[in-house]
Amino acid sequence: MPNTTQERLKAEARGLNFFYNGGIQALKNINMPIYDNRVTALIGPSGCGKSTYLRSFNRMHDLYPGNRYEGEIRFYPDDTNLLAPEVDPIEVRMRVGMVFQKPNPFPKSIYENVAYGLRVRGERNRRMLDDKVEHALRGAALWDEVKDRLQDLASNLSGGQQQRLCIARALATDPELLLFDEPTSALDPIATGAIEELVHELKKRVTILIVTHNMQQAARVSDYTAYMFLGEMIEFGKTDEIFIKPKDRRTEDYITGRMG
Amino acid sequence: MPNTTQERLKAEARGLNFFYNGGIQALKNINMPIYDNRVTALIGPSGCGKSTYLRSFNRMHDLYPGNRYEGEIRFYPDDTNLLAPEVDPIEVRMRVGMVFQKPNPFPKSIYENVAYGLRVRGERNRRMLDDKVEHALRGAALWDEVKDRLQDLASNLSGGQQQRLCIARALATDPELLLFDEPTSALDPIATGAIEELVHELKKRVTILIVTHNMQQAARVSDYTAYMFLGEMIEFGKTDEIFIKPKDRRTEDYITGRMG
Amino acid sequence: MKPLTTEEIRAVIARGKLKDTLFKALGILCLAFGLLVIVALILDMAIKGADRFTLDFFLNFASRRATQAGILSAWVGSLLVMFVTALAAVPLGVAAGVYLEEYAPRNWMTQVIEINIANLAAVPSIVYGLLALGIFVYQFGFGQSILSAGLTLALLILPIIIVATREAIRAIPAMIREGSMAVGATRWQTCRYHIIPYAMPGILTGVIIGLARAIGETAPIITIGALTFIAFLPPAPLTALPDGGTAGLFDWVMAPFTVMPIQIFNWTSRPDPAFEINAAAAGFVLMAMVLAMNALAIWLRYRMRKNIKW
Amino acid sequence: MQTVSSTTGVQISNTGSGYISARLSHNAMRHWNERLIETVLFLAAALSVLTTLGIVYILVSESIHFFARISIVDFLTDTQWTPLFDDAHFGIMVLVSGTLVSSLVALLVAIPVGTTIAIYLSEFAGSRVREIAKPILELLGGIPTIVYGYFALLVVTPILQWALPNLPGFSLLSAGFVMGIMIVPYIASLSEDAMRAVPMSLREGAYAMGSSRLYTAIHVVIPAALSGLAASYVLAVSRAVGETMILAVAAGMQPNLTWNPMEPAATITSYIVQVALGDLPHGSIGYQTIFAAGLTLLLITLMFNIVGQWLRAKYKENY
Amino acid sequence: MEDILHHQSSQFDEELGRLRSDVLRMGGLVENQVATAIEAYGACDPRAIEETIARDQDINALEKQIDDESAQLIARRQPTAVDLRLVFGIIKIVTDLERIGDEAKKIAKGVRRICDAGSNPTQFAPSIRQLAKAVMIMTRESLDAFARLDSALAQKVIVDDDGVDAEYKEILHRLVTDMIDDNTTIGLAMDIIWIARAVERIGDHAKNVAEHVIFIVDGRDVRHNAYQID
Amino acid sequence: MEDILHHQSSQFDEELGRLRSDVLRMGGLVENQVATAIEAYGACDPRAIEETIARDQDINALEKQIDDESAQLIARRQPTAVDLRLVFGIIKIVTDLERIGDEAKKIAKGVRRICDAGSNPTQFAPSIRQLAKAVMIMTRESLDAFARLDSALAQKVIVDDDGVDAEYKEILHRLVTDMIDDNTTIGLAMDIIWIARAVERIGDHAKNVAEHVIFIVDGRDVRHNAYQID
Amino acid sequence: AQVVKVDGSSTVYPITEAVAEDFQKAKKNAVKVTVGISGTGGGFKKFCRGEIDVSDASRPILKAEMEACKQAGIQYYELPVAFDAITVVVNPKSFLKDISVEQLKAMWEPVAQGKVSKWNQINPAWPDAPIKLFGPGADSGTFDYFTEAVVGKAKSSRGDYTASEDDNVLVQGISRDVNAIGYFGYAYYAENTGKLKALPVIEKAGKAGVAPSEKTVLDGSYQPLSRPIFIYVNAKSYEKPEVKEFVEYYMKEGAKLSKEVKYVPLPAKAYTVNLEHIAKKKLGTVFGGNAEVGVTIEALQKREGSL
Ligand SMILES: Nc1ncnc2c1ncn2[C@@H]1O[C@H](COP(=O)(O)OP(=O)(O)OP(=O)(O)O)[C@@H](O)[C@H]1O
Ligand SMILES: Nc1ncnc2c1ncn2[C@@H]1O[C@H](COP(=O)(O)OP(=O)(O)OP(=O)(O)O)[C@@H](O)[C@H]1O
Ligand SMILES: [Mg+2]
Ligand SMILES: [Mg+2]
Ligand SMILES: O=P([O-])([O-])[O-]
Repeated sequence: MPNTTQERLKAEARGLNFFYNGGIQALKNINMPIYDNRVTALIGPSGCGKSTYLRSFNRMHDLYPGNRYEGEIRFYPDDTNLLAPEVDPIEVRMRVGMVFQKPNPFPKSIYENVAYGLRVRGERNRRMLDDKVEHALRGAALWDEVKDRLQDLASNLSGGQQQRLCIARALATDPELLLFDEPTSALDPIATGAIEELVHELKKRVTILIVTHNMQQAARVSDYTAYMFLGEMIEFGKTDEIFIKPKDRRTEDYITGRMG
Repeated sequence: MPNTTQERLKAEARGLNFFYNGGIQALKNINMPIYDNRVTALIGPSGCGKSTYLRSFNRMHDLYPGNRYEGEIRFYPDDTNLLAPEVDPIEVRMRVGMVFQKPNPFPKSIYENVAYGLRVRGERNRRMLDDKVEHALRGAALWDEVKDRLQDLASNLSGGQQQRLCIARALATDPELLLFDEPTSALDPIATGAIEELVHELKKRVTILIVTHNMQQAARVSDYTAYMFLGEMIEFGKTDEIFIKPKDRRTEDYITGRMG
Repeated sequence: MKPLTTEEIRAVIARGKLKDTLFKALGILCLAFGLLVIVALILDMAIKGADRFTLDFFLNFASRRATQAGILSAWVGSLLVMFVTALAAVPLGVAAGVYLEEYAPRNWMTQVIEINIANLAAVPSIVYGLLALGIFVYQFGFGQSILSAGLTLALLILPIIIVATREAIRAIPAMIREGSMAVGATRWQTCRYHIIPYAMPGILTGVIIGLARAIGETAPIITIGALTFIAFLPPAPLTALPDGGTAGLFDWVMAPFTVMPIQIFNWTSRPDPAFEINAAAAGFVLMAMVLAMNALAIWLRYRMRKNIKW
Repeated sequence: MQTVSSTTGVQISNTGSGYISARLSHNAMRHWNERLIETVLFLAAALSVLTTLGIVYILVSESIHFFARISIVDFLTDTQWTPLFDDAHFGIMVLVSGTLVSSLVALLVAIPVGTTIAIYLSEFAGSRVREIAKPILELLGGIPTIVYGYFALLVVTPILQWALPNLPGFSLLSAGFVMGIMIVPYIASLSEDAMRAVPMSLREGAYAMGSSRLYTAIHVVIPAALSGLAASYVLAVSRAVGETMILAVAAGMQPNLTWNPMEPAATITSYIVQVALGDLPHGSIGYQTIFAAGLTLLLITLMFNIVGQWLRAKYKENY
Repeated sequence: MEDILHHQSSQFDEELGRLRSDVLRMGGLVENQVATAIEAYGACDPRAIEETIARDQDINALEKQIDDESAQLIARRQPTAVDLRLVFGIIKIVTDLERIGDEAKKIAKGVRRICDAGSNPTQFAPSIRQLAKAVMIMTRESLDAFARLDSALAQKVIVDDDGVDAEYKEILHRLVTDMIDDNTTIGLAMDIIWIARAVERIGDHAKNVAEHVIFIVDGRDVRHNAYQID
Repeated sequence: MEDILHHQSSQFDEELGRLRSDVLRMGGLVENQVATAIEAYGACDPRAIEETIARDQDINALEKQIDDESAQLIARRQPTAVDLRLVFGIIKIVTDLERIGDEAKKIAKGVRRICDAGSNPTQFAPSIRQLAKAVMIMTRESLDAFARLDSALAQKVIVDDDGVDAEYKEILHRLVTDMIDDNTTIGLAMDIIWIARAVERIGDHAKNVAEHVIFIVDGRDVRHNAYQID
Repeated sequence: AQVVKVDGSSTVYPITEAVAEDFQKAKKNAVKVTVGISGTGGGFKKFCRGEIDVSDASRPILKAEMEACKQAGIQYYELPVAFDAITVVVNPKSFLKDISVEQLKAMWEPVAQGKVSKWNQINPAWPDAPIKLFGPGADSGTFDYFTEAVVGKAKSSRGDYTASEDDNVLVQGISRDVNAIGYFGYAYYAENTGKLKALPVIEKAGKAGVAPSEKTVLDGSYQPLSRPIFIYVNAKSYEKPEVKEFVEYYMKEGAKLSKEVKYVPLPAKAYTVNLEHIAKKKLGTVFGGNAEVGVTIEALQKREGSL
């Protein structure tokens, strides 16, 4: 079990506020550490701001006009503020990978899906690409299943395989932080089990922040859990404690299903 | 707890085989009772034929050409065979309601959604419609939330409300058997809880057959559970027993997550 | 409130089925009517023009003698003009569509542009001719050339291609876009690797409809100076010219020209009824050209669609 | 290693250092590229606006001369349109009425027929029929309009005259009717696309309630596809309003202020094409009328489009 | 804390409620059993003796039923946090309650032996009734603490047990001394000792119940923290 | 049955495995503790006595740890069927193991008192060592049954307990008789009686463990079915 | 390359096309000729901008166009090339045998609009049937000439008739309606004699009706509806040998070819006079910017031109 006193910080939200285009404040003064090589789960009722928070880490909100950040997300070891206007969002995204709710492979070959991030970075060397693609697919525990059909269309894979492919795609560029937004909500229990297992493996190499609607999933895969409600961070703590003995009454109400 | 010896049959599959257009046999010699005023859950890995089986009960497969049934689904108390060619599928559908995975309200007002089935049946009397709509909405535990905006578009409701609306729509025509195909997989935990609660309420009035990917949900809401695998019915039994002490090794493997 | 009896239900079902059947008959009737018209029109042209379907018809220039008149300069001109049109309209339309969907801020300006584009689709084509006369022919000095005509028609079908492109882009799930951006791609990389390729089938539909429209247009081209009698072809690239020089790679774009619909239009308005045969034959050829273009694009579209699903 | 003040005893990760500077060097170039491309794309989009501006400029600059001589009130209220005659009148309503009536006739043909075909193809026909019938039907949109003109004149008018003995040889009715046939594929094809795009789940929901095919189509599929249908209708209206040759050939070109489709009449477009290609000296008042007429048409279609946009926004369904 | 258990999902509530009330019912039976055992001890009432012994069956059956329900609840409801602690605590509490029942039965059997031998237990060690009273109070209070999820009351039970233990030691000492003094009563004394011992064990189990209540309410595992008796 | 516990989700496996091995570790400690207690009984070995007493701490700590892990596992993994029965069984087994530890400690303390009084426990009741041997075997076998999820072995343990109970009764009878015969040794005899009683209780707890193993393996709840001892 | 560019009237087009076709053949394609149709107005517009060498015109150049040419410094020769006999036609089944200019006027004059709608309003002896009028669009030279000749004032016509730029449409209309009457160029009648009946036109009361034909036009008896049609040649272009040759060829073959395409050729002499005028640099139009009717070719060719 991880021990807080030994944890290293990978990132930290400080006084983070976020406003959507219309002026709706979706995040309210969030302060939260993300520990290195740990899985941190975000739980909370629908609409509480989990996705909004997660997507702040790779500046996904910059894609749509009119959104506004306040506060900081400090990123270590270099201690930059991911949200600083002078920091290029594209650079942020190169350091922070993301896996989405529904597997979203590109309608291209398996190989091209994984190689995409590298190509975007201007990599053209075929040998290098081959190596990295294999490495990423192995990392996503998919290599054995697809090594003989790398040129097949990614959409012919099963849902669970597609989601692992998306993970491989994100892994291929060596992100330091990996964001998962409800990565298994579109999958059946067997595929879900495989992804959870993979998350457990991945944390040896990368820091993970995962949003899930499935409390049991949060309990299963994470080391730390944060409970959000109405845009606020209500409780952050070790998963072991949150699920047996949460400190905040609202957290308890939520995880026991008493909140409606 | 229900007691098998006292149960009345509502329906019964006998030697049911089903072939999809291409000739794929999706159901293999299914024999299974459906007890009156009970909730029966269908579980099994993705692609095992749960939906196919469920959709046989309201002849949904007749919508697509080339599908073929063999065997019978006897329906009580009148002891007709739902699959008999001379039985009109529309008539079957009028007796057997269905609620789908994703809430699919019609692009009409809340009122018109619920009244739909009645209008299909030629009901024109406004008073009668009003009564039945209210009754169905109450039955679906939605009345209080929508009674002041019956003319609003159904698509403005939240996901959970939409799903309850779909249940109300099905209830309005007093079906004898209600089919649910993964009715909560698109919903957040709070909405899911509400639907499960509703299913529990509904079984006082109607027989329910529910497909779910969520084993815990099956355990929670059902009186009987059937485990399907590769088109076959592997085990059917009381839910209490299936989840603590299944008889078949394959069932046990599946519900404990040992099958991959 | 008691449930309907089985008999009542059966009566309701029977009524519904009767209406289904009646509607089905009506639907078949309407469809048959549409198909009948198109088949009749095409057959009519084919039969009327049957006498002219000789090689000469395709290799002869226009003539005052109906039997000797051919469509050489017309079909070559149509093809070349379409080439220029496609070359101009497709990149421009796609670029505009991409800009509006992927780059432009969502505000009243976009709304205005949207209405503006829809409106352009309804501007009578002759008005485009008037516009092009002022701009391409005189302002830019392109003269009465294939280039001017191609660009004019490009402007004419631009709204169609833009609308088709935008609709096609809109059908691409946001998650594909976000998936690409999330690995650090720039907007343009996202467009180039994903948005444009995946929108291609829809864009092709727009191109099909647009070019089919453009290839049949008469009025705007006449306005900018397409000819009716022209007994020579534009200089093929790198061939010898009568005056001893060699034609440049792109000399043909500045050449005078005529197109199929002008030829047809002219023939239909000639006093001598013999030309009606020519007109019918040319109309049939034009249909064949549209169909060939369609078929190509339909095939391309089909092939591309197969590979794209989400 | 650096200690962060906010959380005591917490240390920061030291993996992955050195990424930054290498990556930053790419930034400047990337920015330049992106800017450049965005500008190019913007220019392409701006082209449509420029085109409109050009059209408006051309129309307005000539119309100004026109309206300098003809009062706008006369233009709108006069009931005769004889700008090229000795006794010149400039009542645009004459052309507007022809335009509206012919478009209306076309839509009255195209919308029911097109929508019926769309419903039939999408909800009743098998996939084989659909796949074959649709592209053939789409050919209707690719036939040169001059061919349609003669079709109206030589085939449709006599047939209509057989049913309506009073029908003159040239009429808005037969021109509009053929125009309707021409735009059937616009409606049938686009509406069918829109109906196909209605998720199967909605349809299954309706069938599961025991409804018949037609009932499902009318009460569920059409409302769900309404925005697509509206778009196809708007496009069809535009096409009808802007259509020229069919009317020039078959509608009689008679400047006749009438709302009766059984009469011959001129429309804005047929007038414009006639004058533009005629023997009239350029720069004369007669010639300038086509710009005033064109401007009027532009405003009419603008109105249609704004209404269409509004309707679409209003009926936007999210299923 | 009570209202925390009002669930959005009323069916879950119902099941949890059923479980809790079964536990309380079991507690009631056990309490009653202890009471009749003590009554028997005081009066040599054969009816009370037999009732005490017979009741053990019901308690055992309830133990099995509650365990079964708990397992069902875990399988069906995936309880977390307070619900999980509640179910977990109940699983433990039930064991202790059953054990209390066993001890009560032991008391009754001891009393029967004494009475059958023609003696009256009270005369030997009136102080045992004192002890039994204290233990009964502990039992009642531990169950109250569970019923009300009252961790303060549970705490009190835990503290009280120390007193019971001390008193028990004294009684035991006296009984052994008595035995040494008068070895004709050894058989009888042994029975009394077993009874005293059983009473003491009931106190221990009540304390265990209280500890589980504290876990349920506060999430603290306070077992083995205080010094232990042996 | 072993391979049934090989999970697709290897992390779940790991956690289940950890839980089981913790239980086995606790079982090992307990077994060992019983052994040293018996050893102490035989030899008045102060080291064995102290070790037995001291080890109880570890066992208590393990009990808490395993309970905590079980709760975590329920919260995290929603075990069902065999997994649920396993966790459920473990929760129950742990209580029994802890109680065995307590009894061993009681034995050690009794031995210490006897030895401190200058006597050697064995001389009084050599048969207790017999009994202790039998109980030790039961303990070991119940743990083996758990380790191998072997319900046949567990069944054997349950049957064995009847023999232990019978023997205990005999021993007890003899000791009481002895006491009556010689009331100078009453203090010592009482200690021996407590020891015998503790040994018997260990057998009972081993039997409980076996019953839980049967529940885990077969899903049958066999408690309170056989006749009960008191 | 050597290209002669011609554009303008659709009425003149068939003749120019025939000339161009034969000229190119005669020159073995050494000289290229292009002919467009953008209407007389459109043709003059291009002509006066100097974009084309020759403009086909179905009416004389008008004031505004003269002005435009002057501004651009374009000087030109006006060369009549053929006659178009505007033909009044009715349905072959029509009761009409001939028609007088008076009667035509009564039918077509502006005051008739909305009032004269029955044949018997023109002549009580005629049937009580509706008159169906067909004619070219008001933007055409034919229309101008007809109104001038019949009503007495150019562009003075009733508006409620069926107009078409495409004379074949008029042919169709008239051929299918017994009550129809209309007018258009002779060629369309000549090619459709089966479907139409050309009415002899009575110029003045008392005169006999004259049917349109090459003879009646040439001898000047088909009055007042025969009109000359022209080409205008840019004087500067004429200095280019290919244009010169083309024009000369036009004048040489004009008579034969206009006849071939069913127009009425000018008297043979007129073509040589045209060439003489050019040789004498007789620039400009002889109409002074106004349309006229009933002028003979001889008279025209005697006039002085003006620019
Ligand atoms: N694009 C947007 N514009 C305006 N408001 C938005 C937008 N997206 C989300 N919101 C609002 O911001 C709040 C937080 O939304 P967010 O998607 O982060 O919730 P979430 O916790 O991820 O919910 P879910 O579990 O349903 O995914 C909600 O109130 C939502 O309505
Ligand atoms: N329309 C179809 N045509 C052919 N085969 C089909 C069709 N629909 C389903 N199948 C096949 O039939 C089998 C059963 O499918 P079904 O949808 O009933 O599975 P399911 O148990 O409901 O799975 P899931 O949990 O993923 O919904 C699968 O192998 C599937 O591939
Ligand atoms: Mg979200
Ligand atoms: Mg399914
Ligand atoms: O109940 P005990 O066996 O621990 O005395």
